[in-house]
Amino acid sequence: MEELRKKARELLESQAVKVIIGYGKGSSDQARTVFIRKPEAVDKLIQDESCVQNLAVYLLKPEVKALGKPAIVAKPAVLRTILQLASENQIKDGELVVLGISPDNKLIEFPDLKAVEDYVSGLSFEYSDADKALLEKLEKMDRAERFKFWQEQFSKCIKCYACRASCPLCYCSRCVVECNQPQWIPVAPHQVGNLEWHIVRAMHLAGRCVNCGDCGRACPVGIPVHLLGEKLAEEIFKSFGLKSGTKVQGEYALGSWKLEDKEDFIR
Amino acid sequence: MSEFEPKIVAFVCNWCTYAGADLTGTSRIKYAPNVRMIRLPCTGRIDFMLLLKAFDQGADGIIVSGCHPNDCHYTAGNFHARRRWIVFRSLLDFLGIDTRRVYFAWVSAAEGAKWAELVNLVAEEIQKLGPYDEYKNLMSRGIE
Amino acid sequence: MKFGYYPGCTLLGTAREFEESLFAIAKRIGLELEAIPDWNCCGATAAHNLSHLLSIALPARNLALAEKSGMEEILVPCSACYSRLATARFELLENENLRKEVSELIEMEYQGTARVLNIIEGLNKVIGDGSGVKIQKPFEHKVACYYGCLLVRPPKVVKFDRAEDPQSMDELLKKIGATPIDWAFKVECCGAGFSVSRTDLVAKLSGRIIEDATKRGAEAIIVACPMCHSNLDMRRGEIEKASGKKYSIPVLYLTQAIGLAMGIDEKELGLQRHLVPVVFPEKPKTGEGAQAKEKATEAVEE
Amino acid sequence: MARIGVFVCHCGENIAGTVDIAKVAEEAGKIPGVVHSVDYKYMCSDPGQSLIKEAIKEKKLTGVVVAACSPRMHETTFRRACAESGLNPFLCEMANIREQCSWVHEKIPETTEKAIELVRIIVEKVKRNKPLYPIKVPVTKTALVLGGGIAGIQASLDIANAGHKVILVERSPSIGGHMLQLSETFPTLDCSQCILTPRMVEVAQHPNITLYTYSELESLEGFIGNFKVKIRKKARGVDESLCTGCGICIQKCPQKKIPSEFDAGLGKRPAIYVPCPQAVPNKPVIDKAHCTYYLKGKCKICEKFCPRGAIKFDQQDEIISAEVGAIVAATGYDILNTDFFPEYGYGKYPDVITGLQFERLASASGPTLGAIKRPSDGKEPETIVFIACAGSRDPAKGIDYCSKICCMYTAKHAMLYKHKVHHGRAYVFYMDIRAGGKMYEEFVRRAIEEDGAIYIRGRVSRIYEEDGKLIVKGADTLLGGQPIEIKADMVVLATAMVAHKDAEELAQKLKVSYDPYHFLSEAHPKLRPVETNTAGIFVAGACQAPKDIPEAVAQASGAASKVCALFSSDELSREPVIAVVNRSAPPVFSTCTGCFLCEKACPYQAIEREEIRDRKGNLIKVVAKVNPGLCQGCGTCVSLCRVKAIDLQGFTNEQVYAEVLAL
Repeated sequence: MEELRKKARELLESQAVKVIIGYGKGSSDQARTVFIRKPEAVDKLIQDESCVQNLAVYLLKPEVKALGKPAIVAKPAVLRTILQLASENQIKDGELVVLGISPDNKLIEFPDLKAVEDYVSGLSFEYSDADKALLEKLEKMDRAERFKFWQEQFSKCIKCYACRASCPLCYCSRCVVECNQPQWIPVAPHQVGNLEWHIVRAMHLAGRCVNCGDCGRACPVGIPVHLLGEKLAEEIFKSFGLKSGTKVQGEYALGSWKLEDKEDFIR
Repeated sequence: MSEFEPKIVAFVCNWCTYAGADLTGTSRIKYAPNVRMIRLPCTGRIDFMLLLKAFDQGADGIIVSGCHPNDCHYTAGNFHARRRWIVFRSLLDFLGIDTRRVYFAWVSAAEGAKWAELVNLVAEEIQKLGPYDEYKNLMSRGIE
Repeated sequence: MKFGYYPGCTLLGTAREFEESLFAIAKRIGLELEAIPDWNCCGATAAHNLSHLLSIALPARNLALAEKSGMEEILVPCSACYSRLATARFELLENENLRKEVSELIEMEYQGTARVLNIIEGLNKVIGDGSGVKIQKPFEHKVACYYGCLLVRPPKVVKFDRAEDPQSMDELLKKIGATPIDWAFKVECCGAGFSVSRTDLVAKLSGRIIEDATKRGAEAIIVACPMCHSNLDMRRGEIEKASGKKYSIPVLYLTQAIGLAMGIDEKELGLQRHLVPVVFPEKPKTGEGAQAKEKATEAVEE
Repeated sequence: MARIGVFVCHCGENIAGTVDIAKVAEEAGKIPGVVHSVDYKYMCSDPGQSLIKEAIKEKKLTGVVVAACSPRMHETTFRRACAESGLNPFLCEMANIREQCSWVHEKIPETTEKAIELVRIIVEKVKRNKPLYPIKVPVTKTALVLGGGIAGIQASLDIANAGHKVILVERSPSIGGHMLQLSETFPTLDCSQCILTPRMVEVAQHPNITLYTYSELESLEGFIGNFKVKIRKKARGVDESLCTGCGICIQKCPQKKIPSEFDAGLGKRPAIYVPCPQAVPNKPVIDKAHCTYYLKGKCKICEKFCPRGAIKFDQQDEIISAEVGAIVAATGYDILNTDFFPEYGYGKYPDVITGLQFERLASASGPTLGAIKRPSDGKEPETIVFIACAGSRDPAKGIDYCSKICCMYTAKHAMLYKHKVHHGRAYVFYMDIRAGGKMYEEFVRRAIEEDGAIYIRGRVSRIYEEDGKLIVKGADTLLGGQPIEIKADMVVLATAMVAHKDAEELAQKLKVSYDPYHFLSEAHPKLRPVETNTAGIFVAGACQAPKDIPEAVAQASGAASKVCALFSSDELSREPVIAVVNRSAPPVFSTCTGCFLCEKACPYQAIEREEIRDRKGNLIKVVAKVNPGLCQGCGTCVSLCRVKAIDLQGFTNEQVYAEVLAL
């Protein structure tokens, strides 16, 4: 933590960056996001288990961009998000400083995004035990049970779009739900609309989602939406050998193909 | 319901399957009249949302069909589509949506007979599965 | 290293020395061989002329048994067995319907994880890089490497070496000190298909192989196939009768040649079982002590 | 508000026989937005079309739906009729109630119901159709021809003679290609060089042709009518503008033992050389891999003797940029790698040679001045064995195809040999004789019957040397599969024709597709044999598939006429069914987020990046832009775009969505 604060102070003092996006103490047991712009304020930065949010969500916000070049405190999931955003042309080398935080809370500095890529390639990413258990439980169910499970979950959805707001990869200037010519998705929290919203979100994130889990955490009614991303990431790795957020120039699973892609389901 | 007549929607590419279905016609091969075709230039153009919308409209079964691998008029549209379908099917299945009702097929411009067989097969299978009430009921349930 | 092992009938019969010499070198190079439990006939010679299904099902049962006992690589020294097992594996993996049909017949599933190695492939895996084998008496002879027809063909099935001009045995023999000759009969037919019905043809075809090897100065013919061996060795009398010439060139299994180079006793290698005595022509004494002495010892032992 | 007219066709009994036409027209009339709905016996007939044209005017229709046969049948007909009446043709669509309804179902109420629904679907689409206009693309009337063999020469001359500029790029130091290496040509036995060299000179002197030899295509950008190419002109070491081609340097070069490519390795050449005396241009190049100066840093004898001071050791590769409107790829072929058949001992036995080497032996300009002599000892061979299909038609080894020319040139070789060595024996092993072509079969018969070539139907299994002879072991499958052995003095392999080793790289540069053998693919195997699937790029000659001289020339002329047709107007007109990226008012400019995931997915590389800047020139955002010249309208990008910023004209999201909602 001291290491991080020291580095943050250096960066701000030397004017290398204008703002540090990091974690500060929150009112609950979860840390909140802080935007540190003055060297003397770096002591507000904390780094511990309470820091879970994917801070990369702020990188593309115009309000944050207006502050100037940022440095971002980046735990592994954030590193993957940064790589994914880079491969989607949203951030470029030199536009930000990445203050990596290793799984054991050590500060890692990266000269460039390639270095992030190299570091990420050595990490293993596992779903949480709870997620694994739930995924397994769902896969064991028969189809109708699964349908029932998700319908019960989605019936709680109030279309607040917190899942979208928390997602660093939901950066579309106009989300598809806001398209009304045609109106792809019914806007009211209607059963079909809710289902379609979650399908669309999952498909739009398929091959891009880095499984940070923030959408699930953000949901005020507790729908485990992040499981959809986890399921599809598994499918994409199994079928195409691709993993999002691991390369600066990553291959988009749905924007590429191989002759030998499976087609056992096609007549 | 005495005799259930399934509603089948087919999304097909212009160059292979649509032409193949035309050939079915010129060959006068008969098939079940339950199918409605939507013509698109290429399977690559078939947005997964269209399939959901078809279910919204009360479809009991869906056919998605285009050119065989390497036959695509646009060289690779069908390969992109194939990937999209792999992922989409996986998602639908995970959500418990009945993927037995979504048929994917390659039907070339020369396979008029295959098109008729496909439609008949789908009509027959969906007949067995019955109407897709599970999904239709969602439509009638508004805000709870 | 450990391989599954499929002996086949020949290695327990007419080609007993092939197995003996294989075992002799295996235990010295740290190669463990575990026979497939309850193995059966590979179906060579007869089955594929009678029933295609049977010709696949017989070897398939062996493959499935091997897979069941966790073997990933099966060493099949006999070329005919190797050909049958490799062909069955190839066809089963290519043809899903056949796989189903066969698995019903043999009441076992074959997934394709168990792979088949011929004798050269197998030995290459263990001693191919030259390590792991201690050369006591370099096999310093001009040799004609004779691959026969089944080891390298058909290329799309065996995917091993160059079908028309294989080199792998030559390379292996160089490692034990031998000098392989360049000759044109490496994969010519020895007449094995006629070994019972038309021995006159065998004499003619095998005779040409022996003639060319001799003419090009080979001191031994090295084989990897029991059928080739029996034709070139056992039929020597008929060959000589047909051509009117005498040939003293011995025919060795490559495992025997390696065994000799490792200094293993001839008896252990089964050399005494050959009809053509394993005698090499006396080399002009070059004054290189070791080589001359080695030749001398050999001469005495004969 | 939409004013749609629906026109239902009986097609005689074809539709009316199973569908209740009156009911379809009646129900169609009830669809909101439909202001006019009629039926007629034959809509495609003149009176039928007039019905539509009149209704457009009288009812002020904003859209037309013709419920009849397949749009693949008559869409053009009805769209033209609409256009004649002043309605934008893209506001007309067809409902396919014949091929996909009346012809495939029984006469039951469901069939009529289906027809009505099909009409409803299309009406809902047409309500959302927008007028579209063909896309105009300007054309640069210069052609780039890649490859200076006979195909490239022919294409260049044809285009140049039609009055257009041509840039001809040849990789080797001279144009002429493989044809220049040949001795005589079948089936007329006229001398190859005699007929080719005048064409080569014509190319060199043609005012419309710019020739770059010893040059290669470096890169290609752009699209039909508007390609930008870069050509790498490799350093010759000789200033072409100074060199007169006197050849003193060639005589003086001390390095003389380099196997000549032109003589297929049978002759030798110096390090500074022209491939052959007839070379065009007749300007030498320095082979840097063998030149003593480049290797050891001293020599420069050629420089000393050059009367014009044309030798330039420090010459650098030059990159030439050009704009062209069309490209003809005529890069030719290679012959199969010789280690393909070790059983024939090629490379091991000097007297086992390829067909191309035999051409050089038989050629009056070749290393033996046309005398048939064995490479090993220069003796005249008494017996030659020719092996047809050496590599070709051998699926086990990976060349499935027939090289097409070998049957003919093998007959020619046997004939030439017999003409020169009357007492010699020429054996030809063959699988089949494929002599389809004008005077071809007669030619082969002549080789057999008049010149006495001995044809043996069977394969050769092995060749080996014994007592100074090549023992050729084969089988005669016509005589009961008898094994056959011939003691030959020389063996000639009719080696398979294969694609150039860098054909794949070229195809990728040109963005044209290629087959598993790396031959460039034509757009349609029958109906579009000279086009590629990239508009504006054509193929000619053996780079597309093995072919002989007349075929290569015919295809080259075909490609040239396609190029001339393209150059016949100043602008190209294309169907406007293409994707577009939306643009909107500031501050959004476009809903495109600039993720460019569509960029790689596009099969045509049609997605470009556009920088949006404010008035001061500051970059606001980078968004996608579809190049209308490249886009073919598959719509893959549309399904991929999460923001729906890209849409496909003619099949827009709104249109397709409405179709589904009409179900």
